[in-house]
Amino acid sequence: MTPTAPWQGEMASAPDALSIRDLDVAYRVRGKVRQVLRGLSFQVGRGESYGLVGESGCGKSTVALAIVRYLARNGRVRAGRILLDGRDLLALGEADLRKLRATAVSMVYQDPGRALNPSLRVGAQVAEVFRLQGMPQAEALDRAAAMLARVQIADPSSVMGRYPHQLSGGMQQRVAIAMALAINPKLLILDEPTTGLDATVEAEVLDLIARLRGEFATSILFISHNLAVIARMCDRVGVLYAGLLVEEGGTRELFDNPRHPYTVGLLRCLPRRGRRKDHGRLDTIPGLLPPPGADIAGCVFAERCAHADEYCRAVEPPLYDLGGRASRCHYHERAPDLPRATPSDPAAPIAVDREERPVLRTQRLAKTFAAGGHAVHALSAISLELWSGETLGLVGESGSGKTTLARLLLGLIEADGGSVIELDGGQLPAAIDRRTPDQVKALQIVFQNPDSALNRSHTVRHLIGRALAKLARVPAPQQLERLLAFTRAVRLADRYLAVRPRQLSGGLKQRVAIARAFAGEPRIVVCDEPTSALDVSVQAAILNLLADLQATRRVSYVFISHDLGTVRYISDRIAVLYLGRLMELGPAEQVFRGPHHPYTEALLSAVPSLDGSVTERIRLKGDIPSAIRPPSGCVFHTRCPRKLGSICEDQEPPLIEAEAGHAIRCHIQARDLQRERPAPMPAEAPAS
Amino acid sequence: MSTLRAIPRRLLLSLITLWILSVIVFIGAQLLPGDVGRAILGPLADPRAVANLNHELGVDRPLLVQYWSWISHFATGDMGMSYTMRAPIAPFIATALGNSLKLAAVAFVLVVPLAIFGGVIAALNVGRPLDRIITVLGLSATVVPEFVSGIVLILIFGVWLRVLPINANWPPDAGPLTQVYYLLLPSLPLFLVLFGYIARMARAGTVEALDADYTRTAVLKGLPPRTVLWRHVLRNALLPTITVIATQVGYLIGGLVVVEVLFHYQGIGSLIYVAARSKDFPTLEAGVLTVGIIYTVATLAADVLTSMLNPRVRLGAAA
Amino acid sequence: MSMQAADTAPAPAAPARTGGAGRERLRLLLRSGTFLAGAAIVAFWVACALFGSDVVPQDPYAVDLMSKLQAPSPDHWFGTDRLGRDIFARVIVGARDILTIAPLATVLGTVLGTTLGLIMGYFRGFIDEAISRLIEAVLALPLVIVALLALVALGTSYITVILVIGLIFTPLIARTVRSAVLTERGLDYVAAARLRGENPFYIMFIEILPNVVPPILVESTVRLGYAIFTVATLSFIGFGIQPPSADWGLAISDSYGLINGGYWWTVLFDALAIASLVVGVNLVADGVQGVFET
Amino acid sequence: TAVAPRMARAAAAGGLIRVACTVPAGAVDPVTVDDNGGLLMLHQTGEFLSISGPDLVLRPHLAESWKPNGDGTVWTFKIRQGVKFQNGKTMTAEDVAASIDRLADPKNSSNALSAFKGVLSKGGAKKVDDDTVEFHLDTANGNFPYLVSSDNYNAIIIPADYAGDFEKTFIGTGPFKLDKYTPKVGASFVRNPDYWGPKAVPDRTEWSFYQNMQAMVLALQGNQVDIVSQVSAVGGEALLNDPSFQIISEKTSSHQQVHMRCDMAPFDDKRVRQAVALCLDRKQMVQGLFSGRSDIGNDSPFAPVFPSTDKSVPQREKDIAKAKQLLADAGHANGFTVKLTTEQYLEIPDYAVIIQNAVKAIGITIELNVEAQDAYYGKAVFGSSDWLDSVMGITDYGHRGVPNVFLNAPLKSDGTWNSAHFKNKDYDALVAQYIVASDLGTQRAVAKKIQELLLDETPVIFGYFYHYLTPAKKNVTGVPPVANRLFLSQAALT
Ligand SMILES: Nc1ncnc2c1ncn2[C@@H]1O[C@H](COP(=O)(O)OP(=O)(O)OP(=O)(O)O)[C@@H](O)[C@H]1O
Ligand SMILES: Nc1ncnc2c1ncn2[C@@H]1O[C@H](COP(=O)(O)OP(=O)(O)OP(=O)(O)O)[C@@H](O)[C@H]1O
Ligand SMILES: [Mg+2]
Ligand SMILES: [Mg+2]
Repeated sequence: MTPTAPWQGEMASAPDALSIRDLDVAYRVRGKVRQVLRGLSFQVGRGESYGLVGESGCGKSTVALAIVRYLARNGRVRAGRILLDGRDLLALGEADLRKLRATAVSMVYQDPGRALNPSLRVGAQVAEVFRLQGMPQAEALDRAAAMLARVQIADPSSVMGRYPHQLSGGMQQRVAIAMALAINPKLLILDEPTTGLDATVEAEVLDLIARLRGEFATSILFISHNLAVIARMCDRVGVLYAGLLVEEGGTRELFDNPRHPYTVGLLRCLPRRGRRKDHGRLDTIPGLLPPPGADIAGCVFAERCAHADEYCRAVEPPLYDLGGRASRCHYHERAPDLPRATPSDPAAPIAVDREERPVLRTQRLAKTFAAGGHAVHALSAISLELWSGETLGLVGESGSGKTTLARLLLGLIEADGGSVIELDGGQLPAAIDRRTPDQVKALQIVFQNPDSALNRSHTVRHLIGRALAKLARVPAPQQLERLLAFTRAVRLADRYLAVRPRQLSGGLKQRVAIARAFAGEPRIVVCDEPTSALDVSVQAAILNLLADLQATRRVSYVFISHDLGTVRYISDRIAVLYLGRLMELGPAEQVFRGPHHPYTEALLSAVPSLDGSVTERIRLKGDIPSAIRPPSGCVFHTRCPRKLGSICEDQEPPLIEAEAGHAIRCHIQARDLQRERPAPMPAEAPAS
Repeated sequence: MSTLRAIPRRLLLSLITLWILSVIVFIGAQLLPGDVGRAILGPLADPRAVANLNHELGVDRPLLVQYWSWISHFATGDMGMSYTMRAPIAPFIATALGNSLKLAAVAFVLVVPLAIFGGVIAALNVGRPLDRIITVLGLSATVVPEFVSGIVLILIFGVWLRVLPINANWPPDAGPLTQVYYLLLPSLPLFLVLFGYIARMARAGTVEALDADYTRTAVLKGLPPRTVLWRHVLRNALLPTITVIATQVGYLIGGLVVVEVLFHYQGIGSLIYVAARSKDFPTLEAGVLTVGIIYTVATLAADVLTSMLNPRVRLGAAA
Repeated sequence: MSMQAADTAPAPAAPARTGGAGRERLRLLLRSGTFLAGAAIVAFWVACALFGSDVVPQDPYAVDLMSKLQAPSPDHWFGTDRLGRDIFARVIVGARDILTIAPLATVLGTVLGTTLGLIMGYFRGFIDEAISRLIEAVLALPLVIVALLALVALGTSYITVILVIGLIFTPLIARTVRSAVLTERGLDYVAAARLRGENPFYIMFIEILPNVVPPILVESTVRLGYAIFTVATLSFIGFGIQPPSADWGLAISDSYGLINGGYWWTVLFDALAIASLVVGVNLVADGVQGVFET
Repeated sequence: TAVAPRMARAAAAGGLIRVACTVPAGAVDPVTVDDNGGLLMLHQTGEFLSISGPDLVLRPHLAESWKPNGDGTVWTFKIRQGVKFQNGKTMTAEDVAASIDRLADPKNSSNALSAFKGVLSKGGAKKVDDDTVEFHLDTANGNFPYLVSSDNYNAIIIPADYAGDFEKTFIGTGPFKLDKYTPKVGASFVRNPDYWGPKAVPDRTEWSFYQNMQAMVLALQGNQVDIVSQVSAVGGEALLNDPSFQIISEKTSSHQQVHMRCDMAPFDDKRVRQAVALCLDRKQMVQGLFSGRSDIGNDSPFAPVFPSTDKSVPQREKDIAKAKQLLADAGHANGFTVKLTTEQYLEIPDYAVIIQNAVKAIGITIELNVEAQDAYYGKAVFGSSDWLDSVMGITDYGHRGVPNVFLNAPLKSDGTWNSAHFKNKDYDALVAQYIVASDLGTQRAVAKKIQELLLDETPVIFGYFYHYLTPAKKNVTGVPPVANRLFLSQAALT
């Protein structure tokens, strides 16, 4: 146990807040029992914050639901014990269980919008908790208001009278947290509480949780797939893999010096420390998570582990106690030396020549949607250039217009009048139906969600073959040859050709989508969050693939992502969008190093980093305003922490070059924008 | 955009719908009867009489003129003259509608609470035998045509047990209770058909609400099951059921045709049926359009009710 | 390229297993008790409709006035009707017309409705709005009443009954297809197809249609149930199947005045036959729905 | 001159009689009514000049006597005096003349037009003095009084200034007067205290309208009514075989004509027509379809009920051997296939099935095409009517007091309803003789010739003449059996 928390020490003798012993949980699916948790054991000490990480499907939520005894109907605890504050949860009767839930344990989960009852006012929902403790209605309401105030809701009385859908996602999650903490629980379970929220909102919510953790002496079980978030929030971490705890230890130690090949691999997948594509490829973890209920002899991870040998495959490793930490690897000492799964040599960098004519150029690109009688100004006056072979990263909060921009370029939606899109200097018609086959061919896209992007009724062969036939006009006889060339280029085994998307993993699907996008030899590929639906291990492989393809085929990318780390890794230049406006545009390194636009700065500081350093810098207050009525002047003034004064409200600042090729839309002088403090992410990193 | 503000638009759309409906009905009724007079007077009537009648009825005028005269009168409550009854139609429609509403009311009063109860019970036992039983029985009841269930019910209650009258027409001096007594048997086939629909909806809504995250929140708060059910589950679960019930009003009228014929009840259904049999097109048109209006009004009312009860819709999505 | 084939390693873990979605669903269907029960009932009646007249002990159409209205007996298992025809034989062959008309009507409605729904959902805009209004207008009337109106106008014959029911189903199916298509249209593969320069009809019929087959299948099995319901009802009120068919609805219509005279067998067996057929079809629909709507 | 002399032993006055009848299809107006429900309403308050009894002999009623002139072209009726309409006005010869003239005026779209066509034109009814009316006919007609008797159900006598609103007042001269009439629902009548004849026995009669026969049967069985105006034997089995009810039954000339087109193969050969007729087992049909409640037909419209029918003409019996022989002689030894088109009405579909079954024995295959009534009748003119154009068909003919209509329209060479397309000069001449004959002896002599001719030619099969059946509870008395009429003035519940 890490005795770092000051509120902990004196209770050391008391039982752990949560103790899980040899927990086996299985789901029954169509008559088959699928075991998803295997002999899971861990403890959360009093006042401790324990993080549980793992890729999607490894059983994190199942742990959480088992603790509160709310498994799905088909789920069952088959063995093991769950002790909450020393009491065996699984042995409790209905009434006791209810009492326990009402007093000792609470839970906050993903998607706060759905966690709140849509037809009850917020106040009533929060007050309910107090009513349950026997308080009269009036008092309960008062307490509820007080509780809302504690989660930093500015105007509790007005929020109490609203319905959940009238609150933003961040507010909703605050309300959920308020309800959870209202009982002053011994244990608070947070199951991906910030997944799905924007980075800026996530940072706020995480700050709040960190603060409240100090106020309420609550133990926390924090579940996330995001290593950085865990690093920021937790004292100790358990790494879950296929329902098994494969490594456990203090946060710092574990992330700095992982002792299980899986943890090592996960950490290597992330584009960390300012790593960029020309620094070399990201490492990946080959293979896939075993499906739930799979019969595994030996080490579960052996299949994907470069260290694994016959012994690993035959003998299941115990959880080796490494003194204050543990690893379920026979060769835990050697774990950090895990050979790379992917050679790190960077693809030959392409020299981008910005003297020549840009391959794509937009001028005053704007889009106004009509939604329910309102004009939604999704995008205004975007002027951009994209040169051959380069990657333009596009970042911004949700709703800032990234996807709109992508779709405008592709012609899937028509730009407002006066907008200009030029391809190789020639004007590009706004609508795809009016573009020539060559123009259509030149711009392709890789979508965020491959499930949506691939027609589930068609085979891989048809999916790519049709693109070849239509775009590349490959005559039928040569098609198979070309097809194989493509699938091999995206490293898709030939046997997948006859398969339909649903039989492929997320990563493989995205490869198919990429192959399809490249089938017509496009000049420009728009990547709209191509990895955000994927697990980190797969994300790395896709990023590598994109970088390789760019190097060999000299395509240009417009790369959209929420994840600044990813954008930084892949992009040559970065454009920052806010409320449909271009706020900043410049070479990736300069945008990260600064000077930045206050908005960019806020985005950067919202990113939690793996080293767990708490970035107490700029937090954006409030929500992104509605695109129906954008604020006057500088659209960012309503949330800007460095607002100058009325000039910001009245005048839209121009896009001014702060340095060569780096423009910022702000009234503040460029040199004033340069802050002394170091950027949240170290600018330069040693190539590993 | 809030739905309450959208009501005028919704109303306008309903009006357009009704207008299209009136055109369809009119065209439908004009499609065949090449010779209305002949249809009325019968095959053996004298041609002179037929020509006279056609002129008198105005069916020898251009279609557009006929449509306009029909619909403009209809809008003022004048539904025209029945071909066969040679009398204004409106009073017939009014009486028939009143009768049908009585019958429908009895069926609804019986079915709504029971079906919702059944659906909720099934949902609470989802996957268990009780759920299967309620679901399969409900489904079976729903899909068996009214005349089939009606016959069987007549056989059982009217003929073998002799406990319920098999003819819906109560004696002239019957009080409300006696009327209900006479309407019990006819309302049963309607009950059966509606039961399945409503129970199914209630079940689906409840199952969904039971699985919803907000229910999880409520349970994990430690609320007693009863509170969870009433405050959190049913409140959300039964909202869609309202709409279903409203659309069933329209369906019900279709069922009324058969039930009213079977039980010799003088409602809107049998009025339409008789008009259809005797090719009394003005009455048929008026009856059908009336049904359309009722349906449209019922769904409109349900929409408004739903949006008034549902804060999501009433207050609009998050700003 | 030097990169190691990361994901190309044999992937035993991929959810890829034998067969496609179709076979999986079939397997599920065959496990569903309701579906099997329904399918057995429907299969029985289909067999009766096809081969019934060859196997029944008596000629279902043979009139024998001297033995009319006989109660069930070893000679006439279900008794005889008012013309002395054997009711058992008539019930067995009575499925033929309804099992011809209802499926044909459903097929007609499905084909037209699917096409219409694809067009509406794909093009949206004015076409969609206009057709939606029309559909809503038709849907404002109960099925039986629309059918009644149409049959009065067009005259009753098998063809018109099929046409009328098929056309009434068209908007209902179109509505279902439309909303499914609207969902599909929002998916990126449609955008991808447009980015290949595919024409709308290719997108509608090759890209989208296969993906909306499940809701269409569900809707049309449900519709089949309604078609049977409607044809039976129309026959009962005299606008459906016409004499001298052995149709059940017609038989009930002809005989329901007799039940009070004690001749219960003249309606009971036909009533049970209709009930079993509609319940069977709807159990099938329920099973299909359970499997395809998850 | 009581309405029903046989019912003289009237029960004690008072009480309520409840009747079920079919819904009047249209407005109840003496001029236009053409359906059973409507016509039953007419004579509840209205009365005829004479009443055609069960024996089809006319009895005086509002007319006290009638006689023709020498050649039968002018008929003079003496009108009863002292009869009052229910509004208090006295009925005069003027009202009588106006009532009949109204029916003969084509302008009024009267339903009686077809009866008067070629017999009586507008203006032919003339008031002579207060108690005398003369009818000047278009041509001689020996049976004219039947056309203004209860046989012609439109011919009730109503005031001369009638304005077309009968349904409001039900004004007439009868033993009952209107209490309340609710279209589509029912009507009630109360005793008319000022009636000129024997006062009505019941205080009240209540009529409920029903959509179909089954409903009425159920109502009777459920004790909701005492009398059902009419049931057909087919479908009425539940009552016919139930000892707790009585059936008031009257022989009629109602029948179904099975026509075979004499101008088209295969029926252009009379042997084929005879063969078909020989297949039918009429006795069995009468038993099976009607539980005995109909008379066997002998393939001519001369029903047993008509006084002029010559019963000595031998009855055609089922004879398969002979039928086969005839068919073979006609060159159809192996039979043929033919389509029988008919209407969905009463027992006709069943009759069609029976014929279909019967002719199988001689190798004829009949395909049935049962149509809705209006589809069958079509425009009711040659060339656009399945009824008149089909090679074989079955058509319903309602009761008539005299066979004239049956002899003319469906069988004469120029008959407007000649669906058999039967063209026979001898026949036409015989019918002309029959029409003008005004004494029974002559009529019967001509009838015999017609019967024999039709039996030989067989353009139309007349299989049976069904009875008019009025079921009632066992305790109902005083209801006379009159086809298509229900006279309740002497009815009582005992
Ligand atoms: N009700 C259920 N029935 C069957 N299988 C289930 C059920 N719930 C979860 N599973 C399976 O159990 C495994 C673990 O699921 P769980 O939700 O606990 O994973 P997770 O780590 O929370 O994943 P994620 O990051 O996607 O939320 C997964 O393979 C999932 O498919
Ligand atoms: N079809 C549309 N109709 C109306 N408004 C739209 C439409 N598409 C997008 N918008 C609006 O335009 C704005 C920009 O949306 P867009 O999807 O481009 O944002 P984004 O930056 O891609 O967000 P995310 O990160 O959530 O994908 C939003 O306010 C959105 O609500
Ligand atoms: Mg989870
Ligand atoms: Mg987007």
